[in-house]
Amino acid sequence: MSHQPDSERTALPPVGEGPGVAAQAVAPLPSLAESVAYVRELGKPTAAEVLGEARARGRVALQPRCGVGSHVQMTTLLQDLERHGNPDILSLTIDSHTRLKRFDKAEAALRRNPADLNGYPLVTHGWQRGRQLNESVGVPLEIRHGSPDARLLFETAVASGITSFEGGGISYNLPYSKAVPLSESLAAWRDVDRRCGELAELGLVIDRELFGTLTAVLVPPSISLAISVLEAVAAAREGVRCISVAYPQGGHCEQDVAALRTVPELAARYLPEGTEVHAVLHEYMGPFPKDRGDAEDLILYGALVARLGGATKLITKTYQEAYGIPDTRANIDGLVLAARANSPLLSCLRLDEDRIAEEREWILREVAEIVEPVLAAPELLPAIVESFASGRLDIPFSASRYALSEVIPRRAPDGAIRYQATGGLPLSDTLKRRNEQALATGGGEELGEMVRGLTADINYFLTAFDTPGAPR
Amino acid sequence: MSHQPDSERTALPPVGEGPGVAAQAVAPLPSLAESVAYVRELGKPTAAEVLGEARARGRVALQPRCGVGSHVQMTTLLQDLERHGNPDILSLTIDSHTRLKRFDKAEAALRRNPADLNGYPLVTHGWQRGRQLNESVGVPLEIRHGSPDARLLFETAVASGITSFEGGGISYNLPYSKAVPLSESLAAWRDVDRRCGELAELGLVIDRELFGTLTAVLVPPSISLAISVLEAVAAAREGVRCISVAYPQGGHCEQDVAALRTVPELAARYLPEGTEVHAVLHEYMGPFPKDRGDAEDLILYGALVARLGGATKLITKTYQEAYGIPDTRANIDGLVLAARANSPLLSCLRLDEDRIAEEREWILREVAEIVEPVLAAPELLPAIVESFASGRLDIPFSASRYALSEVIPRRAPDGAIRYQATGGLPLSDTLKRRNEQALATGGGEELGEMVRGLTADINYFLTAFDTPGAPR
Amino acid sequence: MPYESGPQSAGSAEPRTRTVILGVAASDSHVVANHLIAHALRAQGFHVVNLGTCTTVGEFAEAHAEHPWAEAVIIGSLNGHAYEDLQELPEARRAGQLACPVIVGGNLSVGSHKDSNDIERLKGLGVDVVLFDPEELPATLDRLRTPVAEPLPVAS
Amino acid sequence: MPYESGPQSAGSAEPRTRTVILGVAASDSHVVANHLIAHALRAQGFHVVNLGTCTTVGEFAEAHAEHPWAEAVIIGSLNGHAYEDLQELPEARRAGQLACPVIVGGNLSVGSHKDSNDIERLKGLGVDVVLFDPEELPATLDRLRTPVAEPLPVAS
Ligand code: B12
Ligand code: B12
Repeated sequence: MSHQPDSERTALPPVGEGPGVAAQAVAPLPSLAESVAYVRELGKPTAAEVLGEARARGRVALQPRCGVGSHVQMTTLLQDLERHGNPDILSLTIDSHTRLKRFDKAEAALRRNPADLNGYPLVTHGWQRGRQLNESVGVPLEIRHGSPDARLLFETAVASGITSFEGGGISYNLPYSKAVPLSESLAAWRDVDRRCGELAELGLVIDRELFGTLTAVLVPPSISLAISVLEAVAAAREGVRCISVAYPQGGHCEQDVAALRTVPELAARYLPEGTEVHAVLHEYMGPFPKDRGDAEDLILYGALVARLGGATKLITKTYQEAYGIPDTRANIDGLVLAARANSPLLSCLRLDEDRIAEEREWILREVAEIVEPVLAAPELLPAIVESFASGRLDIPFSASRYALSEVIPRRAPDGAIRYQATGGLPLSDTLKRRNEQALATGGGEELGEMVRGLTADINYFLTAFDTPGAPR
Repeated sequence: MSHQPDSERTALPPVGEGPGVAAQAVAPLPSLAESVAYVRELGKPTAAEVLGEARARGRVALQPRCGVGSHVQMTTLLQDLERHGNPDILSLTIDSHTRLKRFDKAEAALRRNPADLNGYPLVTHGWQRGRQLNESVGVPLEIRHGSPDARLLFETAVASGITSFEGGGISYNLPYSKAVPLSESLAAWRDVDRRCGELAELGLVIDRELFGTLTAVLVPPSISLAISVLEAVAAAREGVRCISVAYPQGGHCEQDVAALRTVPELAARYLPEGTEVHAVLHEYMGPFPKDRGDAEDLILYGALVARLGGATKLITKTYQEAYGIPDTRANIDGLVLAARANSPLLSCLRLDEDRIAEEREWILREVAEIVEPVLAAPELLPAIVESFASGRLDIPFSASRYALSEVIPRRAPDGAIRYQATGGLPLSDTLKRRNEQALATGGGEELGEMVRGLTADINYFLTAFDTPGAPR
Repeated sequence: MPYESGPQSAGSAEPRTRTVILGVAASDSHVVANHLIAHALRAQGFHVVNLGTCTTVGEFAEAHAEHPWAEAVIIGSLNGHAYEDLQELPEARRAGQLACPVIVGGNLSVGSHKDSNDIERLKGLGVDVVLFDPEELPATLDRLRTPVAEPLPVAS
Repeated sequence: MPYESGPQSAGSAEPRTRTVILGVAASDSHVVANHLIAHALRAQGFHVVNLGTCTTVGEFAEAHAEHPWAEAVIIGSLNGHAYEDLQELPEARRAGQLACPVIVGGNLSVGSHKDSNDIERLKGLGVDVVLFDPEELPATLDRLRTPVAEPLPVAS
């Protein structure tokens, strides 16, 4: 086991306003090689190994979101979740100050009242505490955050021996910040991906989950998947070997299953051979019902969609989702309920396969029409930046100025998410017509009318329980 | 509202060794008319109304088993289950002394330690306490027991304003007692059914659930259904208007769904028009897995089978089933988990309908071949008695001497329950061959070998979780 | 007819075959384990006098009077009423009946949270051995065979 | 382009149109409610200066300096950091900035178990009105219109 210093470490561009941590707590980062050796000694599988094993056994790996400000409470939280919820992977969800590199704010909140933080400020606590967390549980950890520039966080995570890291230059920018240019976030994430490549060469495969969930609300499947394809291609080019493509449950059973099932096909089409690619379902990411029973129906439904869609991993929600960050009990209950969907007893369940096949073809065509012009450009990252500037790439409800958000999604009468407006997306007339036909919303063009309709579509699962039978 | 005395009351034959209750507690039974008036005033729907409503709304009504010795604790139990478990109907499960009319034993246990009783001794507590229980919750109650002669219990139930009563002259004899002749139990239950007819004429429809579950372990669907058909025909002839046909989940998805779906067809074939008939699923009634997660998988699976089989009602189990009578929390959790299967979000789930149709035909033919000779006899009840004596009617694992138990059920490689030996059942060669072919067990005829195989089949769900994918 | 197991078939057993008396407690109708245990012991060469479900202490005593060479009385109880159903055991023992080891097994109290008191109070009634796994029966019977001069002492 | 809502479009508003300044708190990127509220207020005839997500107190103050006739500053916060993100509010107010009612709404603290302290401590920072349902915004704005001579008193 070598602890030799790693000269490349200084090659990383300086990051943001610096850690701003209590200086006595945080030691300088160890070398990459030391971190790789540390992971080997940890005696637990990496996230990539857990995912590979889950896929081989044909079950969906389960992972909750979880993050609190205090280090002691974070330790307890992880241990309680592991003991009672039996997850396959655990999260460190990072607070939103750290995400935006407002490290001073994170530190101030940590001093004043750690409970005011909506996640664990890993950079502020430092990598040694990261290792303590890692050692406190038997399953691997993933960092979940939302940082347009995650370089310091990534270095801290690797130093902590954490083997899975969420995000991407598009998906962790547009939904999460207002004024960070895409060129900056793409460059920062290229650095992260390159580091993953270096680590892979040192023998440590980091699972890189792409946040196809985006702004989570009414995301058309082809937009989610198209952006994941672009991020995946970029990541693979930097040497990333294990990619998790996260897809947000939209709420329409066959559409969601079809979307998940496109992932292997998309990987085969667009990624170099030998890249391990997993489909990950994020349980419904829009507004959750408040009633506990309704929320649990939605949780179980999501878990079944993951299984039937062949997802390798499921990120779970809780019945407290509509209220706020869940308490430990609710988080455990969410895991335990989702685990039911893995039951060997449910192998008799079938779906409408014709409907799914049709939907799958449709999604694949939409994705192809969106990504192929970008992939054809001589340089990928600048092509992405330009495409967003012109609207040829776009997402609905962007939090950022750097996407036009001219795309308007709506729900069709059957609940499926379709394009009402495709903005500047280079979709063919055939596909545009299919979307129009599916929607056939009629309804006024008037603003108030449109907002009411959109609000109803967004709040789909707040009313889906009022009538028995199908949601609509 | 009339409180006139009911002269017919004295016409009921004297029952067993008498109530043996603390004399000061139990007043003489009120008249039928007074009880009917009481039910009207109670301000809650009858069980039959709840079932009708559930069917109309296309959802499965949920009901837990529950019964403890102490009156105070029984009240709390019912209220806790109602408040937190949201059942549609609640049970009074009766202790097994009362079932066997060992009222003195029930009273002694009640005095010594009510917690030693495995159910609520309603006769001993008396109908006034029965009314107190009834008034303590908003949903209707059902008496669940296992009494070959339930006449006094039934009178007490009616006086308590309880609108659903389980049992039958075959199904509450053979699994529950050793030496009560079938002619006696059939006669006792004819009296109960006749009373239901009288009550129906007074305007109160009692839901009569037939215990098709029988000895619960490896019950071939056609035996369960055949015996329910015979009991249903007998009940309808006495004036019973609402019949619930209980079927025990056997564990094979398509077979169970098919069995449930035969119920309307069997009703149409064999029962007078205007008889309301509901299919009821009893969640798996054989040995339950001990691991909580496995038990919960089985609970959810059962609830989904109920939904997909079109059952009107589901009797739930708990994750403590393998250990003993569940505590309140576990009972609530069982209800809450089963309720997920009613979710409107799961309307996309399908099954292998071809497989189910095939299985359904097969079951209908077996039932026809078993019941039609008995129904063709000039007098039904004596024909039933004779048929059991000769083995033309039979059940596996009889607790009673009055069934031959020459029938041997086994599981086929796919988990379905088939006849290894049909004993004296009048099944045609075609059907016998189909069973043989399905089983194709091979295996030695040697006793030890046979017992091992049978034990494995019985303990199916103790090992079904060891391998991912299908149970076998 | 593999499930036939009535007491009728018992009277003729010759002392040379090892004999046991089997049954389920008085208020209890759970019969499946009883069937399987009877089969298993027969497969091992025992003569099993199976009284089946719902068997009172009195019926066990009668059967033992008919088969005084029986090595043990084996009582199953699943419904939680073991203690209830064996209330008459001390009196029967005092009256000199059932002068052989009494083995009880199954699910021995009401409720899902068991403790050792379940066993102790059964022993207090005069139960000699409490078992849970039927596979231990043959070895237990072998062990109990070591001749005992007089009825086993009855606690309490 | 129905979702365009940058501050660029704000400068030219004439005092005649009722104007509000809208945005999401500094560490918060939840934008959907923000979009819908902007649309809804516009549909009611308001001129909405929408600063979007991740807006610091300083940015709100600047926007107010540009639109001194704005009736209110409306701040959404969903991620639980409302109190965190408004730490600079008292100082801004003391400096004479944001001399109009400040309305805050959304999900105002971390965790699933809320209490009234969430509201009190925001009022302590100088928030004038705390709302949860966006539908109450128009009526609230009407009510607040009753002219106030000087900046609303700031508690604590
Ligand atoms: C979609 C969503 C996201 C998307 C947001 C995409 C985007 N850019 O908009 C993504 C996935 C990116 C996301 C990220 C995060 N989220 Co989020 N998210 C949600 C979710 C599921 C729905 C929010 C939504 O869009 N609702 C639809 C809109 C129309 O309604 P609304 O936002 O709920 O607002 C209603 C009211 O609050 C009110 N309202 C809103 N604003 C205002 C303003 C005024 C003035 C008024 C009067 C009323 C008002 O009106 C709306 C209609 O009733 C909610 C949970 C839920 N509600 O089910 C969590 C939730 C809001 N998120 C939460 C958190 C914590 C985060 C993260 C910090 C991640 C983390 N640590 O777990 C990051 C935030 C990053 C950051 N920098 O802020 C928490 C907040 C926790 C808390 N308060 O305790 C929630 C409640 C989830 C949870 N239970 O943990 N999230
Ligand atoms: C099938 C079943 C029934 C069937 C029985 C059909 C029949 N006639 O046999 C029916 C539906 C009729 C039934 C009725 C009732 N049952 Co029941 N039943 C079961 C169930 C689901 C399986 C039992 C079974 O057959 N197992 C298969 C056999 C092979 O195994 P076993 O019986 O569990 O026995 C094992 C061990 O205990 C041991 N063993 C058994 N006997 C003996 C004897 C000796 C000497 C030894 C050494 C070992 C031994 O070996 C076996 C293999 O490991 C169990 C729960 C479970 N286990 O999942 C409940 C269960 C036994 N029943 C129970 C109860 C309470 C009842 C009722 C009283 C109803 C009520 N109040 O809820 C009535 C009883 C009526 C009466 N008079 O006794 C309870 C007992 C509760 C307790 N102890 O706290 C259980 C545990 C269910 C529960 N969780 O509430 N039941």
